Amino acid sequence: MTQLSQESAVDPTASSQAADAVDERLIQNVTLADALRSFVNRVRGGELGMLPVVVGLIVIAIVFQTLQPTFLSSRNLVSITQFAAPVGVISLGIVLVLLLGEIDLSVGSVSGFAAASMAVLIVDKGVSPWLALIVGILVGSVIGLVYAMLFTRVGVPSFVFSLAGLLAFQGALLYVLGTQGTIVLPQDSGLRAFAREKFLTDTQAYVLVALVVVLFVGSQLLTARRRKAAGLTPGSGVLLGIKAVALAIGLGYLTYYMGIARGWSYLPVLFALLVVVMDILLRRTTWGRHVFAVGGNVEAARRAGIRVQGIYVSVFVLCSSFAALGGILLAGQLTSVSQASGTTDTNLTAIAAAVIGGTSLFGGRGSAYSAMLGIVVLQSIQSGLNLMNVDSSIRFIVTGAVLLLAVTIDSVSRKARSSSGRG
Amino acid sequence: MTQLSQESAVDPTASSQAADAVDERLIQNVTLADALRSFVNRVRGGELGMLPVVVGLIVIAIVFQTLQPTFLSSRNLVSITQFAAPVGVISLGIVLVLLLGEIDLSVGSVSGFAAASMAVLIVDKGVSPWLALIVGILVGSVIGLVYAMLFTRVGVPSFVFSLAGLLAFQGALLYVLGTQGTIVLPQDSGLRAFAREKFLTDTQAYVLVALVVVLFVGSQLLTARRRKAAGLTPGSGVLLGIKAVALAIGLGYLTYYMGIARGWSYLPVLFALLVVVMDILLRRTTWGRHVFAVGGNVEAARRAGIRVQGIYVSVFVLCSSFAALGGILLAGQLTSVSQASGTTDTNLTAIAAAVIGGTSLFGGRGSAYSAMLGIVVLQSIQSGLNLMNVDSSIRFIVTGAVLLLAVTIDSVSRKARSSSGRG
Amino acid sequence: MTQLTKRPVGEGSVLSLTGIHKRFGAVQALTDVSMDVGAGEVVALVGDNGAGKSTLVKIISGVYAHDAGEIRFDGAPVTASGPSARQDLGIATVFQDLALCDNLDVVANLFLGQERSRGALLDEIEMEKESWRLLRTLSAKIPSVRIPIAGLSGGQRQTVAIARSLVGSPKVVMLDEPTAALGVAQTAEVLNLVERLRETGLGVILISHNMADVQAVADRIVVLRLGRNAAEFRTAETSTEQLVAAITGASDNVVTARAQRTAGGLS
Amino acid sequence: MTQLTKRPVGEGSVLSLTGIHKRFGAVQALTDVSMDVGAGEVVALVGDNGAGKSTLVKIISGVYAHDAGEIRFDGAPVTASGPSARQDLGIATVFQDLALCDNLDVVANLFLGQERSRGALLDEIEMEKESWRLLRTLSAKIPSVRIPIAGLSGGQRQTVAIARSLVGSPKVVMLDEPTAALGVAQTAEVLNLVERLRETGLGVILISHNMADVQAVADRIVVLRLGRNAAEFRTAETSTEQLVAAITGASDNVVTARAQRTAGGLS
Amino acid sequence: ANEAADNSGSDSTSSGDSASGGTIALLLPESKTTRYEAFDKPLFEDAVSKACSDCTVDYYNADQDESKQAQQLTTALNAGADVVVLDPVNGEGATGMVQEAQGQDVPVIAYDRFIQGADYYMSFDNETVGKMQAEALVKAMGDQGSILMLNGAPSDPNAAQFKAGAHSVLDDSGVKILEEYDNPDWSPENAQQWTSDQLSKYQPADIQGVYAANDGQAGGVVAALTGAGVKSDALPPITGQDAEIAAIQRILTGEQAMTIYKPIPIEADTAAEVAVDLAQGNDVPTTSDTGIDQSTYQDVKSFIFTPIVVTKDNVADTVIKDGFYSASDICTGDYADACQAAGIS
Ligand SMILES: Nc1ncnc2c1ncn2[C@@H]1O[C@H](COP(=O)(O)OP(=O)(O)OP(=O)(O)O)[C@@H](O)[C@H]1O
Ligand SMILES: Nc1ncnc2c1ncn2[C@@H]1O[C@H](COP(=O)(O)OP(=O)(O)OP(=O)(O)O)[C@@H](O)[C@H]1O
Ligand SMILES: [Mg+2]
Ligand SMILES: [Mg+2]
Repeated sequence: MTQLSQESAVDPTASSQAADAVDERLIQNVTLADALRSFVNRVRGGELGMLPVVVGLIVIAIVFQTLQPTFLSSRNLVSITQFAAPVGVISLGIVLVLLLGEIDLSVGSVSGFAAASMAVLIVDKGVSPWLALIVGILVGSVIGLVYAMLFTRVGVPSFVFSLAGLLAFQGALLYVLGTQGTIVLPQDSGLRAFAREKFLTDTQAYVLVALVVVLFVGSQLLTARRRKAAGLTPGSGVLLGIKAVALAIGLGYLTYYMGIARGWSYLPVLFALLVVVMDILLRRTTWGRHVFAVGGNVEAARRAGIRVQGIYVSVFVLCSSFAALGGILLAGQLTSVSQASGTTDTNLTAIAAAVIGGTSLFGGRGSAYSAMLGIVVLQSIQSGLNLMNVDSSIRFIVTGAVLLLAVTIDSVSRKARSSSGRG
Repeated sequence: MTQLSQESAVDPTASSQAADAVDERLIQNVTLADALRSFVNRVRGGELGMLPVVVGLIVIAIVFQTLQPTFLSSRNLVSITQFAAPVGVISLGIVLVLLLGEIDLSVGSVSGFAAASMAVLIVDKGVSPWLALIVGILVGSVIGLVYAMLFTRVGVPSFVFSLAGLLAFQGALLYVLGTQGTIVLPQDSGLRAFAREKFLTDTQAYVLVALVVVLFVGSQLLTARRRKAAGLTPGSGVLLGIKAVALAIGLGYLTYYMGIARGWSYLPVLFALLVVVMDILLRRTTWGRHVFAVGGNVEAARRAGIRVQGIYVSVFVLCSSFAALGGILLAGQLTSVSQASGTTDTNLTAIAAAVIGGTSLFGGRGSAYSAMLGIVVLQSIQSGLNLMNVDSSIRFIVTGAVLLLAVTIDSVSRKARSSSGRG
Repeated sequence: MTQLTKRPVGEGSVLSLTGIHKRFGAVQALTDVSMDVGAGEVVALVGDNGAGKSTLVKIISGVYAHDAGEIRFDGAPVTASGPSARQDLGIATVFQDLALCDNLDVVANLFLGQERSRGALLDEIEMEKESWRLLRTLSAKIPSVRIPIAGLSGGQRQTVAIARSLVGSPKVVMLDEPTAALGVAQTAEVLNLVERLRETGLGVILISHNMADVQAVADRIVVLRLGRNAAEFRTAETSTEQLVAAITGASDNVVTARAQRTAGGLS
Repeated sequence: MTQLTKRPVGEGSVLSLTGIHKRFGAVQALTDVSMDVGAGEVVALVGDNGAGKSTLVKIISGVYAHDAGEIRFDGAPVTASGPSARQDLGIATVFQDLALCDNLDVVANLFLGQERSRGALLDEIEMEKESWRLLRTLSAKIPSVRIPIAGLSGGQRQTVAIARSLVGSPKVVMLDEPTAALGVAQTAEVLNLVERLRETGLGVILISHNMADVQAVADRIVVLRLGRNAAEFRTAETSTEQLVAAITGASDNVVTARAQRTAGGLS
Repeated sequence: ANEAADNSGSDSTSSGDSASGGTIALLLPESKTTRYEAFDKPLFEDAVSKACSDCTVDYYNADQDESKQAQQLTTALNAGADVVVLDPVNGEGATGMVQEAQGQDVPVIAYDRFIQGADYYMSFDNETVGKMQAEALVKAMGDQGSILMLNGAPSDPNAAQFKAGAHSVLDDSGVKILEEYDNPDWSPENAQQWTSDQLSKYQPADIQGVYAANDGQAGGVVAALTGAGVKSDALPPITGQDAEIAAIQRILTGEQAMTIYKPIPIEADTAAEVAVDLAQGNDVPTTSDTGIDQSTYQDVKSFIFTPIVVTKDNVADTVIKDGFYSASDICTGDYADACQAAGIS
């Protein structure tokens, strides 16, 4: 670092003003006041990122809490996070596919088929659980590879091959289960324990929170230093402080509150970890950059020399593998696999979560966090309605209405953005 | 017409060469030989329009006929056409929405809800069948209007509001049916008769075929004359003759063959009529032009002064109305409405039919005929598998495989096109 | 900064803008911009890249809403927003980013929003005939008007976009860098066209980076710099050097440097 | 049709094309086209709209496959197809239709396909710093490199696309109408840039409709008309009138007519 | 169209008038429950081939889709079926299908679910099933305490019949229904999540029993309760239906109180017998070979079978004795001890 900053001292591009703050039309964003002003401007202009979905979530929480005081109980929050995780993992794969502007309708069937393959291996064939788990996930990877070949070599649209997959792997699920129907995972299965009974201890949880905060602050400070050394604006230090404190308090309090009940289950922690890793892969690596490029404009990506086919292969393989993993976690959570596994509305839920979280169906826009936010929104709605116990006709109607409400906030803000001339 | 051709005689733009055949790089397309050559070129270049899907259909027919000789029996063809029609009508609405680059996931629920509303009005409230039918369709139209408002005023993405609709109208269906569950339409209901028992007589059928051929030839001749008068190339007369004869023989033979069994049911005739009307509306009217423009590039359409909002409203209303009509026809065909109406894979089938028929999910590309071809492909696969008596697991797998096969032919040809630098 | 030759007031203008402001997120694209155009007048709008020319055009044509300021058309303030309202007023625009529908063919794009009909159906033959006529007046080199716009070359698209503005009967025509992609012959035709439009009494706003073209056809030249009015000239009284200096904000710039360095500079 | 001044054989060229054919559906876009470029040579490719210039560039850069003909690079026939293979050879291209990713910001677009990394992660700071440097050499007027390309003006995008070709170390640079949307200062910078590229021994193919620019920087000028080689000139021995005549196919054309009619024509 | 050709079935390969042989169409409703393809179909086919060696069975499965089933019926009739054995997706809505078949002089046997106007009907009655589940639950709870109630899919008409049967018992008993849920798709996942959510509201101790309409949901309920920390030997009584292997295993370990076992062999054999008789134009006997008396249910000649409640005590005497499952199917790994305790080997 010091070396770099010395370099910049003799760098001819380093002027008295930072390179990215020269243009006089630019509304500055250095001090805290600047940052606040620019935030207000952004809100007015409708560029809110994830804020609207978060607001939607808060609205949902308030409404259900008013109607049913156990909604925000720590027990219920624990249960929401736990049930959100497996489908969330599937949704994470969907986010990738959507980023490319493609779709995968078969994640439900694939999840069911992979889980059934694993269960059959463990229960009927006596294969070791770890091996069976790996095989289950590999089943997903291979399916993704086949999809990728169909897409890149033959040129079949993703809608079509994944529709074919939706049917075919539903058949394969029935075939693998054969006449026995439901397969129950062994009582002592590690997967069962992992998905159902393992919770972080308080110490573990707080250490984790501290780690997250330290990593966040550390990486931000490092970036600021390097930016300054490179002759660029470093960003407001006060703002960073505020963000760090907010993060620490937010996560800390949530951990404390959930700890009143059983705390963080391993399942949501794994999911959050996957989300963070995918977010870093997407935003901070060459591969992720290329995924966004292909999703934004395949032709431009191709002309830029990106090996577009490789990107498609990696994404389809990842998506199906996440589907398989999600299905396996679902099986662990339910303790069994049946003919109905993955065939119900897993597809729609996974896709809807990604879209509600703000990932575009048309490619190039979205984030790994959208899977997390979207699935939490959907699970909260379902949990709230479960607590209210209304007639199923009303339940369907209300689910639809709440869903609409949660997304409308985002839509209205996006509307503001487009009328002020920003796509 | 004569007046026009006189006009062109003094038109300064009319030169010895037709205006659209001046450029020396243009590969001519006037004589039959030209037309043939250009067809071969098109096939090589991969621009085949509907040809690949038709080839896919032929492959399906050959495969199933080999395995099960009753597949191409006239009785089975009659049954395929009859069962294809109602979902085909729903798919027609989907084509419109897809042309705009939007989606409607709720057509299934809307179809069920509209049919249930109609059935309740007839059976429980004693409303006259015609009135109930109209109310049923209006239910669809109103839903479409609400969707359009959400889309144009609030800016909710179509994926989200139609997902909300999918849930809400399933609830509404349950609500309308109340505790009684299934409602059976009265024995003497005209709808039942229309959807199940009415068939064209031989005379009617042949008159209809003759009418179609005459209209086709007439309009083509008229166009050729006007083009010539306007100083443009009129197109090959021989080719027109060949097309007309092919049309007459094709339709005539089909009619004869289906006549061996019960002939053309009213249902597919109504569907075909709707397809033809929508095709004319889409290709030959200002409204249709604007639908394609909005689907191709909303911003360009808006800047061209098109009232984009109006286009969205009309399309969403039409789509939901078609869904309602399709649901009502389905109810007539089944003779009843139940809690399950429209909740199974009606959505997916309707969307898949449009896509398989060649309508793009991304807007601006497609045709009304794709609904027809797509649904016939899907129904043929289903009917063929029904005849084969296999276990469900195998049936699912084979359905997926055949679907893939049917579309792969199209994909391969499209692949050829893009590698030669088109599309 | 440089001399401002104000247009004499009272010489009633078709279109006039005062105090237009426009912000995009963190960028203040336009600050207090004013300009006006009379009937039968060609006003050139010039400025450096990103000066805000296209933004101004989009505000006039109703594509963007402005944050502050007033637009008057034929003396009355314009209240209706949106492109179709502005087109109804009589403002035709050729956008820099063309705004054509790639999936539609040349004929469909030319007549988009102003289709010709015979009864309920589109009159394709009439439109095709008229297309050929329009394209020929612009010396367009388009092999077929029945291929989708996606298959046209850059210049061919540009020609189609320009031809669009001749369909209908506007009072003001705005051309945003219309000759950027055009061949020498087509450029000459467009300049001829601009002169014909002036002769028929239309107001024309022409944006171009080609000073020779601007000086050849414009009556007045409005210069924007970094989103503000920088200068205004009568063409007859202005030299290329003055213009370039106003655009770049310095009389000592890369253009003059290059001109001094090479033999055959900007002429 | 017009005189063909062939390039002396044996003066080993970096890139040479012979007998290139290309058909799009019903349109024969290129017929038997040949051309070659030496190291340290600037070859201008000119022609009317739709003459096939961009198609030729796309064939060289691997975007389109040609129907017939041969491409040789550094003396050896080129077999690998696809843009990434051609880039690996050392061919950098600025496309007429720019080909930028609208959803990515300026930095991401500049380094697309050639990202700088620190360990496993992208080195955003290094790339941002380098971006500012590149853009400054082109006198770009871009307020922020962290806004998506969608929010840039036409000229700003063009500048980004040109800056892209300076990332990496190509042997041949093809510029398809690079100055079409540029301001006067930026145009001058690009012409300077082309001269710098020649000095460092690169082969440059420059497409432009601006005869003044072409004559200012090109060593040789290749003219295409309706998809065929129409003429080839050494710049030093050629007049603008000769060029225009070769492009339009007639010495009696709208350009000369306009030049005669007006006082300040094409100079 | 050509009405003359219509009835002759000119392009169908077989026709109904041959004395022996014949085509029997078997239409089953769905594939997500094991019973249809694992038991009904093979048992029925075996029985038919025993009774009539040159009869053929054409099999169709509607995947829970009414209109698909309507199309399959048409296909079956086109393929020359002489008799149709129809297990309708929706019994109430299937009258149109019956009329279509009868319009072509093909008799219809309503299999497992009642259809108005069918020629014959054979089934375990759905309402009875619901009643038996509820009665077993009430009995296990000693006619007191509170329960959660999980019904089948609101879009499945049969679920409404189970629900009605169960309510007819529960509403008049001392048992209190805390909360009731119509589970979309009957899915175990939904059952698990719903139950877990109820446990945010109630303590596990508040729940003295659970009515689950089928075994799949029962599995979800068990997963939810054990997931909330209830020991598997402290679970409240939970009902079920279908006699899935997993349910039998849970019953043996005491995690589930009961399931409903429908002795499918009797039903399939009776249906095959009647179908063959009808196909060959013979009279249908008033008492079947399986020993069931013909009765009349809503004007349809019927054979009604009694479902059996399976508890820990009678596993050996029911599913195993009937050969529905073998002891080795059930007594895998975790369950070997429980089997031994229940005297199964
Ligand atoms: N993808 C395509 N599909 C069909 N036709 C095409 C396609 N690309 C180019 N063409 C046709 O090929 C011809 C040459 O186009 P090209 O883009 O090479 O012209 P150009 O010389 O670059 O013209 P300009 O100066 O206008 O950019 C044109 O007539 C065009 O219509
Ligand atoms: N939609 C948008 N979102 C964000 N910023 C924008 C948008 N449109 C324009 N800008 C910004 O506004 C400024 C002015 O852009 P404009 O397109 O008006 O420039 P211009 O004068 O037309 O330039 P050019 O000569 O390059 O076409 C630029 O800095 C650009 O970055
Ligand atoms: Mg501009
Ligand atoms: Mg070009």
